[in-house]
Amino acid sequence: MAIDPITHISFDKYIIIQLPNELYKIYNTFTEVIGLGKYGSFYSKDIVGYPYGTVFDIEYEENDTEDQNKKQKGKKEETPGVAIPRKDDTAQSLEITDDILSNNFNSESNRLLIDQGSSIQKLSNEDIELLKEQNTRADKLISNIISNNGNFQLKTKQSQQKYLIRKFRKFSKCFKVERCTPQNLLKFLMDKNDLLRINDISLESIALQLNLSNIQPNGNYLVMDETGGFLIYSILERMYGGKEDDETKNGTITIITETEHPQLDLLKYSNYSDEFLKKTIKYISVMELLKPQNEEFVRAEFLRINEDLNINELLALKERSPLQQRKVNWFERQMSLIKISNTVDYYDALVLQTDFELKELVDRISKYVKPGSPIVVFCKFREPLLDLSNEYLMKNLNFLNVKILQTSCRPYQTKRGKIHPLMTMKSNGGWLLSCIKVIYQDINSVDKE
Amino acid sequence: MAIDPITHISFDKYIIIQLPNELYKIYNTFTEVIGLGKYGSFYSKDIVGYPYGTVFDIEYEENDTEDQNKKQKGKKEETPGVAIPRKDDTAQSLEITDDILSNNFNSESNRLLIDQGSSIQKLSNEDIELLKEQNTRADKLISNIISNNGNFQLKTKQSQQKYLIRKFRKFSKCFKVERCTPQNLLKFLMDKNDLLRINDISLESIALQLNLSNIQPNGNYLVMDETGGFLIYSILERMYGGKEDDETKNGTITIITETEHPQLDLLKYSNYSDEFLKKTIKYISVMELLKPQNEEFVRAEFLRINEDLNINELLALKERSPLQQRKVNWFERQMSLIKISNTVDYYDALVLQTDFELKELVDRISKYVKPGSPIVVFCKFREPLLDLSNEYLMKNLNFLNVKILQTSCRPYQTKRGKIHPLMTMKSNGGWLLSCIKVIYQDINSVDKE
Amino acid sequence: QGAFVHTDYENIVKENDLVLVYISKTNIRPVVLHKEGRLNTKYGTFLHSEIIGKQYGSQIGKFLNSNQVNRGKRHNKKNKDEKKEGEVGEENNDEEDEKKFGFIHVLKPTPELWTLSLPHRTQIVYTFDSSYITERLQITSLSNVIEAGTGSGSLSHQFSRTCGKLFTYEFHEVRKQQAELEFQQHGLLYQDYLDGKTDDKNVANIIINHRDVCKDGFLIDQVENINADCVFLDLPAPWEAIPNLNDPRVMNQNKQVRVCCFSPCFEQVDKTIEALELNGWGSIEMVEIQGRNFEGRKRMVKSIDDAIKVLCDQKERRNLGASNYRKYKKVRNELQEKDGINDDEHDLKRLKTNSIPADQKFNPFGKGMRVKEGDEKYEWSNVCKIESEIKSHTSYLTFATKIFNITRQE
Amino acid sequence: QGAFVHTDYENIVKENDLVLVYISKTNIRPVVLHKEGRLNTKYGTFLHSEIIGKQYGSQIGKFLNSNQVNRGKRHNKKNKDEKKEGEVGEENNDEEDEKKFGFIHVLKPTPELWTLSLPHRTQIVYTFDSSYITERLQITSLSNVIEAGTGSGSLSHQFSRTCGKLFTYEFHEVRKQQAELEFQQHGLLYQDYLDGKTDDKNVANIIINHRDVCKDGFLIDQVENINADCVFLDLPAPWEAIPNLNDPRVMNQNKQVRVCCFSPCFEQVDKTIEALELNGWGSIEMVEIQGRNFEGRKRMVKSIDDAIKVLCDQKERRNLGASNYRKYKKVRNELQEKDGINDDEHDLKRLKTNSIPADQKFNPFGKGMRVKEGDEKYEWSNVCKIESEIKSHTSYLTFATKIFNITRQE
Repeated sequence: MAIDPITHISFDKYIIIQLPNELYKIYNTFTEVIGLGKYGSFYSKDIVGYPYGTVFDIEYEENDTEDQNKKQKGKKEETPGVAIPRKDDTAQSLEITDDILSNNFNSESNRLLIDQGSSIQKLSNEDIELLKEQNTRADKLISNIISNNGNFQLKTKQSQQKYLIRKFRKFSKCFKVERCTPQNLLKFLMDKNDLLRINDISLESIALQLNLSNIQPNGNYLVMDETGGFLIYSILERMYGGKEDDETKNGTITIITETEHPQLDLLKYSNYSDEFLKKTIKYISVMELLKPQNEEFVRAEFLRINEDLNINELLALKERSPLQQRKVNWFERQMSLIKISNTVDYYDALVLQTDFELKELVDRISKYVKPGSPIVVFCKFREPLLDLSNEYLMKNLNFLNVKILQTSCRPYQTKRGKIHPLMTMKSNGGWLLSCIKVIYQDINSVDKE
Repeated sequence: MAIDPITHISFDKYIIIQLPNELYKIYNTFTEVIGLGKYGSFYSKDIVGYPYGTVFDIEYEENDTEDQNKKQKGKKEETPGVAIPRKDDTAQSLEITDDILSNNFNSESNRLLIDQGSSIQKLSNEDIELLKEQNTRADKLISNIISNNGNFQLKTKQSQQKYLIRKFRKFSKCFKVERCTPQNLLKFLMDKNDLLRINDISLESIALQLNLSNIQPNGNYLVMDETGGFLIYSILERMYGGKEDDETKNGTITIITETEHPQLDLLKYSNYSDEFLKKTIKYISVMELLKPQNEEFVRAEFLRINEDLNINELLALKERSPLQQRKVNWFERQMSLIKISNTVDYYDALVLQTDFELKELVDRISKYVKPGSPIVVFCKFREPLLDLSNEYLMKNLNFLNVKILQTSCRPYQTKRGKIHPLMTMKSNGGWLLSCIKVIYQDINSVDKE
Repeated sequence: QGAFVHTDYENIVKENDLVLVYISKTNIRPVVLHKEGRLNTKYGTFLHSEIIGKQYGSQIGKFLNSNQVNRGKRHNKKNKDEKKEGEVGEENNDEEDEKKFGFIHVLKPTPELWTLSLPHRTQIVYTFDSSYITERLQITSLSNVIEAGTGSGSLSHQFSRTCGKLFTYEFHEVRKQQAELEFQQHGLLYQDYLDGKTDDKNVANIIINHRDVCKDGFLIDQVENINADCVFLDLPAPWEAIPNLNDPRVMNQNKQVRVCCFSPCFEQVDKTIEALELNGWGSIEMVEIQGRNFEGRKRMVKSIDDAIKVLCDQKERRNLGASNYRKYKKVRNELQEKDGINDDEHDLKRLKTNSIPADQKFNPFGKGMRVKEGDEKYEWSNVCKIESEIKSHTSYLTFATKIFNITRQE
Repeated sequence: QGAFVHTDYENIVKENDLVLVYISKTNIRPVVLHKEGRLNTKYGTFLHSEIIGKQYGSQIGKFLNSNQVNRGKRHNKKNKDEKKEGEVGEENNDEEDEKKFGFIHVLKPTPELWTLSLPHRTQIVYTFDSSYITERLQITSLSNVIEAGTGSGSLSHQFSRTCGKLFTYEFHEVRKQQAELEFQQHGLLYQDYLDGKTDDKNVANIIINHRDVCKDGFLIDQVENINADCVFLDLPAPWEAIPNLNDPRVMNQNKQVRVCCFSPCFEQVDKTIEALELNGWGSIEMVEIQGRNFEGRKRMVKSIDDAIKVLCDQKERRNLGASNYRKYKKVRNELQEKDGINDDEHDLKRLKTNSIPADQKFNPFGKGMRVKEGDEKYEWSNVCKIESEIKSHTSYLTFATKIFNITRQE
């Protein structure tokens, strides 16, 4: 059975690893050894072939005394452990389970609790490190921590659990491998405190933008993306789901860029091949779109730059030198840009994430949208959308059903017996405006009955 | 034991009655007979003396056959029933309780339910009316409805309950009497769909405005109230709690009005005496405050209107005729208005609910606020507050700690076993801006060290 | 029958197309177009033939006679939210003679517009929730999705657009038939692909079954192995259905699969979590989605100086009034000595009211007048208004993942 | 010791007053002023004597030496939110020689500001919740309020301001002592009124007890009958305390009384409702309060035409570059023939980069530069920014009412 790179960990792919502290980090299986810092290290090849979502424990060979010595010299990172998949656990959960905790609990009031700090813990950090190296699984580790903490029974159930979870995160050596989907990428950026990079957009806002934009495998979408490729990746995922070779699906994305070269760093994590991206995604700068050249001008420029070349002759050639091919490519790209800039009423949706002044922008580019199709704008703030709505869209008969929307996901601490919404949340996830481009009928063209 | 009008139903007061359909309505115990429409009618005197919060059942004398006859002629409103307090029920709940429902429930799936509409109910509406007149308490009534509805056992538990609650609301004859507090008044306005009258303000927003304004029994507050007196009443309630004669409390409220005569209709429901209100509340129009006259001008105007009168002589008189007194009153009011318009740095808070342009307004009236004291502005919309913040307060060194706040209460359906947030809510309750007035120190007056 | 999901280049409305006629924000109507068809709206009757041949997105307008306008106006009073749409020239309402222009728009159906057009048959999963569910379950064009129950079919449309195959189950037979008919009309039934009635299996991908999945599980006759990646359970007791997912012919066995349970009550969530844990699901997380709709509005800018002017004006008029009154008396006396009072009645009345006529008063905020939002005679600022009735709760969403059987691929 | 709550006409800061020193939005510090006292802030050291005698609300500023400014600047980088406050002349930061102006404000304590000044000792009930609780329990200056537990005392301050008497209970002895000391310093202890130390019983109205109300109930030595109207329970297990309210000496017996239980977890709410029902409470309703803080900010207005101009500009420069390159080569050759290269290096470099220097580029959005929000060289629009960390949940609030004993007054 070959490895399905969409569902299973494969070679040479970006992957996301969830650590015991619940943080998401990005790695690449191209790396021979993946180092997780204090959580250990392991060989990439050990995890390849297992389904995404698998949890692995890192174990060190018991007889590896050399490793012990190295550790004491502070060089333990050099010898990776063995990543063992948890094959029998369908839940594949990194969280600490109630089974481990329940034996050690009592619910006495915390009235008598006087926090004596860490002095009360009989097991020293060095002891714990030792236990760790001696191939102790996390649950055993925790039992040890509990029975060696003299103060543990005095804590309330809640502080016991908090304490255990803290210790667990500090000492356990396991990790979960997730596919680098847009959803997991977002978690990664959130954990990195890097949401500014994607304009503070939340999963629920991008989800709503995708639905309102009516994304389908065969649609053609006009997009501005100031999220470094995150929006594009999210659209691609809905359309193709990671599969590049399904001939029944042939939608495209046309990206309007602010700069000459598109800035879509995050797209690399999508694991799509360059070939596929080249086929599916077209780039055009605001200048090329809105101040287009015409064919004569391009031909003239071609002549000016390559004084002695005739483009028609070049095009007619059956075989071209690399230099000739580059020149043909340049010409053909200019031609395709001109074509795009002339394609009115074409796109199935206009999907915008941009910090440009919106009235002006929508006024200039909405002509490319097919009548009856949606225009969906994301903005971190509400005010620019209100301005777009009141000062442009609602004054213009070419737009229908103008709505400003906000969606917000409220996650819960989902532990039975202590369920409540998370106490704090970051960012507000932004705002959306949606409307439909329509065709205005001149009132004078209508017969009076 | 005399009746305490703050805690107990008394004569000649506005009261709020909660009906079985959970709607709040305002009545006055001055009325001899209070008619609740289809829910019956009763004598005011029957409920006077009982604590606010008491639930009463309306019962008709069993031998009142004359009443039966009248009813059949459609005149039943003319003979009030007897309002009997539920003395043994500390919960005083109008809701239908689980005891009543539980006997009649089964949780079979609703797979087989085909709604045959009202035809399936064997007990006709007329039968139910009859049962009602025959002094049947609500719970008995419901048992009857259940056993006579052939389809009832086929419904799911949820639809059974919905059905019962609907029927209960329609046929039971009980009511709860609440004090006309600002909180209950708000419920009344909400039920009346009249929130526009109080600028859509929610209980949580007014609560926050009162706290941020630091309302205390001895404070003096400058207020603009576009909620028809609701804001004033809410402030008064915090300060005095309905008690007029506590000499240790002597705070005042000064109201700036848009019109010549203040529009504070809702204040009448507060049940405060006119005397108390006159003592505690001062009115001044925007013109009188911001385009004040001086004393000479008032004297001149007095002379112009009353050509032959000397105000000093009038004031010196020990006894005055009613006409003379009116003229003196006019003069004294003008003097007091001048005094108010000159009282800078005086008020303990500026509490605003107004739809005037805020930058201009705050610029003109913030001088009256004591330095270090709060300014708290409510607005139905966020944008005017943002404008006030960015275009005035933050550009001005006389204001500190400018914040825009939103608070929103999310009520739950609080029935054990089926707890969830209410499915729909009305209005958004508005926005607040708070800041502190401070004294700006001229940078040039500070010694350079 | 027109395909529900279409992205073809041609954008022309054809006979037998299913279109959505947009009458107002709260009135969107699905219509299948026939040559002889007629569509009655509050803006008058439109012939289907007026719509066929137009581009999608077209406005189709007509002049109404006053009678129709009146109906429209009455309707407008009830539904203030709609007043800006569908009728131009409202400011001329008082001149009954002139013909008014009313219009509709013809739109391509999308799952989201379709959801808005539905009469609230059963509890509908709205776009705020459904978009999040789609994203969170990571549904892509490769996913096989299980949905129970079908309900109004609103969510099925959204899933169908995005996913590979959709297996949807409804235990209420009438509702199942209704949904099946709709799917068929919309070109979404997989059976039609099998029968060769349509050739796009990306679009025709719904398999619907009449089934109580709690009792009878998910296996169906049509396929041997459902091989589902994602499960959405909108059932009163999802915990009764969860164990039925363990049949190895239901879920894809060797990959991470996802479930979402949709329950309004808290206690249902608690039982669901219990069942998920018992059945070996992990990464259990419950969330709520809170969606809000806003619209741009105008708010009058009222200057405090204008309010002061109004009061000064009133005061002046009152002062004027006293002297005017004497003048009035004098005039009256003179007139009574003559015969012809009528001619001067207007002047008299004016004096009698002690004030200048209302239309000459300084009235900067249009008090006592009907002022249209945005009227150019006044100053306005932009505000964002939340919908008047907020959907504050739909349901709790409980998500979980599972890998049934971990084996290594090589 | 200054009274915490004061509305006297005089507004002057006196020695021994407790004041709140406002340093920034997130740094508000309570200080009792002494003649010899010093207050160290990031803006330098302020002498208490500089504050005493000023009006409340005064800004107290001083010029800092560069060393202090540097400290201030370093601090600012960490806390971007604070950058606008406490320091004027930020744009001159680069000129280290000039003295900078730093300032603080001296404020009267209010319960709300006090809450903001607290280090997060235990879970604090914040103003969004506390204001609603006060309103919903209908607390007025006539109400006797029970609070358990006292916790940080933040809510006690708010209750004390509004209510008649406040009975507050704390089972953790150290916390109780801490709170008691604070109440005393703030002039809020009822005992001080009894002892004649203060004469305003509207202000000095708190009775605090060290007590586990779940085990030992609410009765206290100081009064025979608490006669409470309102109860607020912020306890891990409120259901254990609710039965103790039934002692007839605790609650006012012949009027409607109200309770509010404050619990973070859902399951606690469920048990609380059960206990309330069992103990005869009615009108039970659970709610959540969701409060949000926003601040006004500026967002750069970026015109699409400017972006097009930037690209045109780049293209031109590239075209120019090609010819420039030839010029550059020529100049270089000429220079290499001479000795003195250094003098012209600048020119050379300029040619080498094939572009005009960065400061001469068309750069309408300040790309690559540090642009201060609101910089007048750019165009800005107003936006409302939510706080970066939202308190999405504090606790569930469960309210109920009860009338213990209905008798008729005449």
